[in-house]
Amino acid sequence: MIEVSQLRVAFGADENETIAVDDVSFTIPEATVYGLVGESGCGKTTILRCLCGLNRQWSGSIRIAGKPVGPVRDLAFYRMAQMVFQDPYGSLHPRHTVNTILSEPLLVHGIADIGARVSRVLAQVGLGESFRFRYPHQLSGGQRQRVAIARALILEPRILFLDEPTSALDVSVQAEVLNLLRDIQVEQGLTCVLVSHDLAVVANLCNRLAVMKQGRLVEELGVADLMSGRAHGGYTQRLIAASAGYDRALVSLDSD
Amino acid sequence: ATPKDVFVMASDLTTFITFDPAAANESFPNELLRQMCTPLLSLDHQDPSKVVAGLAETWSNSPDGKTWTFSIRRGMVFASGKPVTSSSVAWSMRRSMKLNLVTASLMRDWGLSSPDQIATPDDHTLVITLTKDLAPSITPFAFTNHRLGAALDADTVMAHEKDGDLGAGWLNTNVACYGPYRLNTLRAQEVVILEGYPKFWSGAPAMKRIIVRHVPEPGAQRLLLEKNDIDYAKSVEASSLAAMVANPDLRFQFKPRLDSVYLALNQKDPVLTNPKVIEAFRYLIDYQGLSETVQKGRAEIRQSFVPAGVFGALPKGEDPYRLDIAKAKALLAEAGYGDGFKKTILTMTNYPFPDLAQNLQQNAAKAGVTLEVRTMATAQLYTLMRSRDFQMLMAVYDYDYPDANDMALRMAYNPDNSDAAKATNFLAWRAAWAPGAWFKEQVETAQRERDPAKRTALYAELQRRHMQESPIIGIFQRLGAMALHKRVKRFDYNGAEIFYDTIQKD
Amino acid sequence: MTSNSPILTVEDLRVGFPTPRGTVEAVRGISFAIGRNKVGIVGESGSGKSMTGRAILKLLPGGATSSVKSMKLGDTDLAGLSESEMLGVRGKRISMILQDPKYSLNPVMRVGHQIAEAFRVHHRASKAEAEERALEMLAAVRIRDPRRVFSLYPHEVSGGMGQRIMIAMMLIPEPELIIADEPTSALDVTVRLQVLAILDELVTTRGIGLMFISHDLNLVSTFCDEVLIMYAGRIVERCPAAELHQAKHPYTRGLLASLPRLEDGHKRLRVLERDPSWRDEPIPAEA
Amino acid sequence: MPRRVLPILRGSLSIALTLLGLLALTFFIGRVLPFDPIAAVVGEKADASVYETVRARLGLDQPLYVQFGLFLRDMLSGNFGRAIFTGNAVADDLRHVIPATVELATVAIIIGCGLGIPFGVAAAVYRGRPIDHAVRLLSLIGHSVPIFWLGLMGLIVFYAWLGWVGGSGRVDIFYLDAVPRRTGMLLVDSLLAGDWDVFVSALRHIILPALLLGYSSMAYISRMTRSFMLDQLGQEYVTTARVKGLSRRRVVWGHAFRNVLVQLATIVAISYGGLLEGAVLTETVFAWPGFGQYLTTALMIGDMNAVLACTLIVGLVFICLNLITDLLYRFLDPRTR
Amino acid sequence: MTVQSFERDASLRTWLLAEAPESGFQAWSQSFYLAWLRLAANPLAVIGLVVLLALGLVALMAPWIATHSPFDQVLTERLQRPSAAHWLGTDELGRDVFSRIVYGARTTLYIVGLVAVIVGPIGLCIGATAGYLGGWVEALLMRITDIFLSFPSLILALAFVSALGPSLDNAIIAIALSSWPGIARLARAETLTIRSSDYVDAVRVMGASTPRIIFKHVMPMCLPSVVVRVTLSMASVALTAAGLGFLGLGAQPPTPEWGAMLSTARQYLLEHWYLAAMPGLAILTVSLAFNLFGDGLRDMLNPRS
Ligand SMILES: Nc1ncnc2c1ncn2[C@@H]1O[C@H](COP(=O)(O)OP(=O)(O)OP(=O)(O)O)[C@@H](O)[C@H]1O
Ligand SMILES: Nc1ncnc2c1ncn2[C@@H]1O[C@H](COP(=O)(O)OP(=O)(O)OP(=O)(O)O)[C@@H](O)[C@H]1O
Ligand SMILES: [Mg+2]
Ligand SMILES: [Mg+2]
Repeated sequence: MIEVSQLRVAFGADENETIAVDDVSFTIPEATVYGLVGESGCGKTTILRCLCGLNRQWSGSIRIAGKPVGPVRDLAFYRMAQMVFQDPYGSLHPRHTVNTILSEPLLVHGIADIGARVSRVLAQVGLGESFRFRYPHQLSGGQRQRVAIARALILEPRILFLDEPTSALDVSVQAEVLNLLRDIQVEQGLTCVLVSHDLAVVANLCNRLAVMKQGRLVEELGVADLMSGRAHGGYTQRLIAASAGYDRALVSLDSD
Repeated sequence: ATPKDVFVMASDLTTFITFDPAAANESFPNELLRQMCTPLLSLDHQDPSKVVAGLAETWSNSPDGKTWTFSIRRGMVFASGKPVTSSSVAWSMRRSMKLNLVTASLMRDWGLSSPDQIATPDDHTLVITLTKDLAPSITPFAFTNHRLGAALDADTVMAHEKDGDLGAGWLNTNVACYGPYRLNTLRAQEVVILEGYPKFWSGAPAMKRIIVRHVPEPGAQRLLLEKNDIDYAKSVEASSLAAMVANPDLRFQFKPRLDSVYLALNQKDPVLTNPKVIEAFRYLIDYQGLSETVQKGRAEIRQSFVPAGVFGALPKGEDPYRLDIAKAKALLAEAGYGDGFKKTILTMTNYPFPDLAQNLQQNAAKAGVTLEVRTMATAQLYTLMRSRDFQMLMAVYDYDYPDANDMALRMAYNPDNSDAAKATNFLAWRAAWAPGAWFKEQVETAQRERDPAKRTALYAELQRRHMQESPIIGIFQRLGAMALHKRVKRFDYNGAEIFYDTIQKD
Repeated sequence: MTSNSPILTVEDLRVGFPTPRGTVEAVRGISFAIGRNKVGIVGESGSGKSMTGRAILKLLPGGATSSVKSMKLGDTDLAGLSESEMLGVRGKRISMILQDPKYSLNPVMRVGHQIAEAFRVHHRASKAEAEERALEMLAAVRIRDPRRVFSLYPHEVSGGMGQRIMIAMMLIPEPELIIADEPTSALDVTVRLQVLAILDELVTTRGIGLMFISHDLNLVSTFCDEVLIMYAGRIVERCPAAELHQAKHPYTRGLLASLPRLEDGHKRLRVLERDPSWRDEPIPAEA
Repeated sequence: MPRRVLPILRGSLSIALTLLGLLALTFFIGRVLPFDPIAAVVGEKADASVYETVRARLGLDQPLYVQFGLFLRDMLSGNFGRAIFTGNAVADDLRHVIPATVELATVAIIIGCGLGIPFGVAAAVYRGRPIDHAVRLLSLIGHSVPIFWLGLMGLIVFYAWLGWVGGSGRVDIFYLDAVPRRTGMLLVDSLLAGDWDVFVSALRHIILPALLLGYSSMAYISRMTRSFMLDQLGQEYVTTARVKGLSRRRVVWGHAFRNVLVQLATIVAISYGGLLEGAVLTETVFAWPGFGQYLTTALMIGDMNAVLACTLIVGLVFICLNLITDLLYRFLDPRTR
Repeated sequence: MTVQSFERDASLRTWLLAEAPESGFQAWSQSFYLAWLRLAANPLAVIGLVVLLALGLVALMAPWIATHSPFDQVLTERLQRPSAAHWLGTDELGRDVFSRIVYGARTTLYIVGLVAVIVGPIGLCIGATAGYLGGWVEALLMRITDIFLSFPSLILALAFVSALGPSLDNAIIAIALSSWPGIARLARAETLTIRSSDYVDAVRVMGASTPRIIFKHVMPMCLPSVVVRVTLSMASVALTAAGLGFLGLGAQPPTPEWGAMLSTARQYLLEHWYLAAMPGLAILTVSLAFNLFGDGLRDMLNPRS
């Protein structure tokens, strides 16, 4: 469904050029969830933004649904692929009601039958009609993220890009959202790319994952390997260890 | 308080275009220039209709009144040390002709347009031949104008010549004349200082210095005057007049001025050419009311065009029109405008024009005529006048010399009314009014007439008919009010000119 | 070490925010004590953790109202102290580490000066002396080249280093108690552990009390000695950290259950069902 | 090397473009003005022939683009031409009016900052308290009062009644030209000459207009300071500073205020720039021979040489202030170094 | 007051404060109501609002409030001090000053309102477009803004008025033309922060066109601060209008306009101070009211702590 090869992204020019993504290639089969993990600033979000057309400065090749895509995408592309952002507080327009937010994609794509579709998608993400005319600030974080997911789903896409969809949420809410994503993905056979720095979250949703470090893809492994801790790279091992919690004995103090 | 031998005044010095006698045309710079450039002849300090000696000690004319001979006073020297001679005057006149600026236009009015008309048989004799046939009582006024009849120090001026400008650039901010004062400092927007010339022929001026401070705001001028930080405030607000007159520290001098406040109806406008409409407007002005309120102490009614105190003026009180709305209405109805019409009236932003125009507007409204008032800066108004691009306008005209001939030429004379003629110096042309053969004949006859009594009669007839027919409606003659500190004992003003050389002060 | 005599005892602390929809009670009558150990406070977002920490220092945001029956720091009752008296408590006796070093350091001041300033407010010391102490402190938080780091500006240091600087700044006046409000949640997983280790070491060796606010149950259970669980402005349960996984309160259990685990794979997560009675049920007695 | 040169080049190009645009706009404005410079020169009485003579002399008979071209050429060679309404070279006029305005503006901005900054800070720190409202009211009045009205009232009270200050103008008339002209700013020149009397006289004259202008810039500065300070006081590092046990004064001035300096510099530069453009009405009321009056008069009679030169100056001032604030940014904010 | 009406009030309040609004209208009213509550907590802002409302009312009801016609001249009764017959005295043509001030409210509000209506959209469009598009479009638009900004606003307005001919409408256009740059800069600064926000990215991912993003998503976010800025600059608009009137380029006589009245009264200042004081006070009050209200709006729209 998605094929990326030799993707390279650089920001800035001349001496302060930073290479955010360097020679990254991977393939994602249809109806699977692919995870991207790594530390802050390693380029996860950048890859996602390239995939969905928000970032237009890249080189390499991207094929989606079998067709190569360039930096600028057409409307049809956006009907096929949608994105959910990391911060539900920032990704909803603060002055639009839920209804307006959800109608907007339909208006853009000239799809009729707005009222019914909005109701349907609200039900789908587990929000009742009572939320329809609220402003984002009247919603909790989890509810906001549901609205964001609903906005992505209302165009009935086949691909969903998820940028840390739960990292701004409490554990209890995170569970709800993860379950919801899981259900929808299975139900609609969506292809998803999930970016997260929480290995447990990745393990919960993904079929395969890639570990990134400083713009490079250092390891690609299946979820079973992750669960059983069968990672090859030392870096991946360290990530796995760190996610287990604090252990004084494991930490070396001297660095920096 | 100001020193005893220094005279300090406040005025608006924002624009100060030039001190060049060939080009100077603004009123205040001209007033200053007059103190530094004594003309051939001078107006009497008290009575503007009397001509007395200036650079010329004596003068005489040929029997036909066209050739004038002046004998120039001896012993006068310029600041450079060079003597003042007849050729200094001649040079300065020829220079003006060559530059063809305002003064050249003025000279043409007198029939003086060619250098050959000026001759200098010797250093102290100047002979000028005019082409116009004028009564000998009028002509001397030409030489009382300091721009026309002054002497320039040719060598000094030519030493500063640049690109063939005959020293015009230098003379913008310098003076090279002979007079009771000399220019010490000139800084536009700040100060002008004149230095007394002790060896002036009629004696050293009592004031060693004249300092003019730039104070654009009349209110501020008044405050300075009341504190005696100045001796003379150039701008007096109408509203302050009463209170200032009542102030025992201040002293006022009033003199009728040489001007006319008028309403002009453009004769290119078909409605306004109707004689009944013109007459109706004469009845729509509240002469009485305005002169007693808005213009109190600042102007007197004068519906004829020659100001009071000038040769040829009608006696005081011969002002036939007064506000009569019913009559105006009737006239409009007769003219076929019973339902009224709509016109725009232009006027200046400064006192008292907005008030006068608004008053007219109200009266006109009562007679069914809608007037839209447009106030604008004076420069803008001139531009529109020049292009005759207006319907009605209300303004004031300053005359040049105190003889009815000047007024008659401006107000009742327009030999060529075509657009191409561009006779912008005739008010009749500006109003697009072609007065007709009778007026032309009358003006030209009066100009030639040597018998004063007959001349007076001719002008009286001219003015009376003008008041009936002309679309230029006379309203007021302004009063000059000089606000002085009481320490100023003498400050001569004859209505036409102000004289600094005789200022006396405690 | 007199680890069981509490440094701070708080009794019936309340914090409220008046709003058009009535007063929002952020903290509703909580009582606890902190000794010379690491006390973790966990709870979901908005449960009042930060407000508790700030109320102790009397640094509540404008508009907040608070009341407390007693708040004893040693012999002093903080409840009765005026603003100027609090100046002697803040930093000197209690200090606080904030979440994000990127925002909590003054961007236009060199970090060394910020540390030295913290020392000089509470100790009569010359500038040079204070700087000397600051350098020592930087070394104590395991910064390798203290002299160089001393003269850096906050934007020139990494997140992990920034948080160590923050720790140095807060420890330099030698307080008795440190409140750490999510001190590591802005940091990367691997860096996070290093910072925690430094904090752990300094607190333990100097015998300082630590109030550790976090929403990461995993972390708190492994890092702290004791855990308080907050829900809707109240403490619903308290237990030794090691026993957190045997917690009794359904809220705590729910939180634990909803945590995804690496080894569980695609298992459906349990979702916490909130019981309205938790808001007002009696608070368990001091442990 | 070219990498470093490129941004500088781009910067200068944009400055040049701004200036060119500025000049073109002024030129256009000058052309559409109904004020006729010829009318101003020849007056009401001149006949048509004189009018045409002057028109040709001023070069107004040439096509517009030629006039603009000539003008640009002159500007680039530093020749601003002659001002019609003063008869002087524009450059000479500017040498007189600019120092006068700079002097007034500088004293005014010092007053404006001296009052505005502490007031703004106090209003932010005590937000919603009486002092906040008082400052707000005071500064809003400064923002709303017609300045010529306030000016005349000031003259009546402090000059006419109380006699505390000098009247119109820059100095008592008898001190005019009493000290040699070095900078053109009387306060400075009199100090340089060591002439105390002139200094006092100049001070007495400048104080009222400067207070007036200072008051209105105080209004702006204090309001902006308040808003910047509120932003900063809500920042986490302020909490950190308070946690350290710093007194309110140290927190406010030592920490928060240092962070608003950068923004404040911009604001102060903007208001200073505004003052340098000249306050026409104040200058009129106080007979201050400054830039604003000069420019306005020039505009009113359509004196294009003067207007264009003034515009260029204003543009340059604007650009310079931009540059200076940029430099200040670099100096005050380590993040931009 | 009956119990019923009290209950109705109470239910309206509940409706306005309900957690789950049932319609777009209710949601909109709610946000409005909450904003109003925040504004109401600021007494000065409320005073400003009340004054502005009162002013609007005065303008609307001018014929009923005025005691005389604002145009009737009675030359014999000129320059009278305030009295029972003429509450605020009479002017230089014997017109009733009180009535002229009352009618002047119409002119002043007209000027101020129209300027706001012109300036806001122009500034907003230019600023938001420049900010959102960036690149050479931004460079060009911001250069133009700079050029206009570096012109003294009174002079720019003066030039425009004289070009278009002196009339009230032209004065308004001129003032508007000279005051949009400030708004544009503000809108651009605001847009720069909005441009990179997630919700703008979100609409881009929907495939929304650039104009749609600018108009529907970016502009509404800039609107509050632009509104505040416009409200605040209303005071200076009234003063610039007065300045133009002062130069004879504003409202033409005999239209009652405060600025023009003030400038005429200027020459009577020393003798008849109340003549200048009245319109001066009126201008002061209005601009103060605008400023207080604008200040309140600013605080209301970005609640900082
Ligand atoms: N618009 C941009 N301009 C310049 N540099 C950028 C830009 N966006 C991202 N970067 C840089 O690219 C690198 C990768 O950023 P990216 O946002 O993809 O990281 P990430 O893996 O998503 O990190 P995080 O977990 O913090 O979200 C970082 O070093 C970042 O500084
Ligand atoms: N300035 C404020 N005005 C009104 N209510 C506030 C304000 N600040 C905090 N609150 C409320 O106080 C409650 C407690 O907030 P607090 O910051 O203590 O939560 P927390 O437990 O620290 O959450 P988090 O984990 O998200 O930091 C919340 O419900 C919040 O809505
Ligand atoms: Mg990211
Ligand atoms: Mg918190």
